[in-house]
Amino acid sequence: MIRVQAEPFDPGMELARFGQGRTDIGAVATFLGLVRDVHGGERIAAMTLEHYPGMTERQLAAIEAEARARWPLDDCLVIHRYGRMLPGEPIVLVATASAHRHAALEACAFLIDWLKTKAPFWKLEETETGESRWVEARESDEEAAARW
Amino acid sequence: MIRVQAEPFDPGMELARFGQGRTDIGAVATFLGLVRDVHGGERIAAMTLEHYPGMTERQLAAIEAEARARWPLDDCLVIHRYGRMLPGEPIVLVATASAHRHAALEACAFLIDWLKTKAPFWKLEETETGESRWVEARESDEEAAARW
Amino acid sequence: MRIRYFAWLKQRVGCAEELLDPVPPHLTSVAALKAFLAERHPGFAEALASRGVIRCAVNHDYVPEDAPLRAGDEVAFFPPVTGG
Amino acid sequence: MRIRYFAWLKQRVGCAEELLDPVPPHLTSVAALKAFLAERHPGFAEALASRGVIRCAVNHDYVPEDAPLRAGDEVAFFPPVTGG
Repeated sequence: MIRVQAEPFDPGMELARFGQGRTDIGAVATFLGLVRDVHGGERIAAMTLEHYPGMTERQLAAIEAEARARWPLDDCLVIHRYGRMLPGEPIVLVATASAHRHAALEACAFLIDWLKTKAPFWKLEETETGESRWVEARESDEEAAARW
Repeated sequence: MIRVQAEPFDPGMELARFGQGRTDIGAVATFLGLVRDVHGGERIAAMTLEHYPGMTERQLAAIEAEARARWPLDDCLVIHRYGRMLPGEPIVLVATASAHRHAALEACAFLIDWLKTKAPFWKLEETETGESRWVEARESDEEAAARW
Repeated sequence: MRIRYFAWLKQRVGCAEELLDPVPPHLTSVAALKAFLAERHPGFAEALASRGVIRCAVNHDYVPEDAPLRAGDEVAFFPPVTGG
Repeated sequence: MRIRYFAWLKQRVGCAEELLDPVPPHLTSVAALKAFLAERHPGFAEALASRGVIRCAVNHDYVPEDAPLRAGDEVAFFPPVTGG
């Protein structure tokens, strides 16, 4: 399932709900991305995520479908926020469930790696001095996505 | 942190607590292992985990120390239960926090892989027909641990 | 044809979206549209030249340079993504 | 010296732990202790022969066959672990 939303979410509650009531799931892997208060040595006051409505959902759904085609997943959840958020707030949650641990772990790493290079989000950081700057894409993210 | 306990734990609450109040953590990865209701084609009614008190804590602490030495982790949690549990109940939770997502993801996979081959736990399955049988170790677990 | 810009490219171009109606008949590929927009917006030309690869999506899907275009398409240009 | 058995090995040997006091003087390595216990417990001998590698830990650490032993040691034998 894909959720793209401005509202904060509660990672603990999402994990508690995920796969709830099922007894055939052996493994759940999650990845949670949070706003950090420091980037490139500078204090960050806030972060705004711009996105491309419509394309975001389409790309995330395609990435989820790819993960389900590659690994035997019982369930799959991607929540990604947009808008303004503060340090410590959750940005993204990926959760995967499978009978087998490596399927869950690998699919989770795959989802976040692909999402990082394909989902149309852009981070705008506000430093504590009031400046705004767009976060630069990193080559290491491209390399991480390319290994899958 | 290492916790070895008979009592069930609440994965959602543990994730909510993990890294709570910190704003320097960019990434949290978790792995949750649950009791499955089927194994080797047979229905499982319950699972009992025997362990070696003392050695369990010592080995888990060593594995945690190894993970912290290999990856820049801000926090690390391993909860492992022993005793009797039912399908759907959590057995093990591994959580890792880092500024960087690959550190969190890899350390999490490493911890569960090493734990599977080094922590002295043994699973005794009860089938629905009332039989008990010890779960056999799998070579694939040794291979997974050896890749680190 | 609807053209959209995102993130710092939107600031460089100076607008979030524009409509081409009618679509100049030679704009039958992404490459042709890029050249057209580079003439219209100096900021777009600069971005193409100096900031590495500008990504392009047609109707919400990534496309290569030689992808064909039709009049009703929504074409988006943006910098490499930085979500997650 | 305290000897402990776990999981199905405990069932094969027929006890969870036993004390060797005094310790026979030739039991100065894990290999020697294994041979000694195999004579004492047919189930242990069988397990060593037929079920693949039996793991050994001395004072809560994994040790190889030639690890030295001392009188006060706690020595544990068990099948490959299956936790997680």
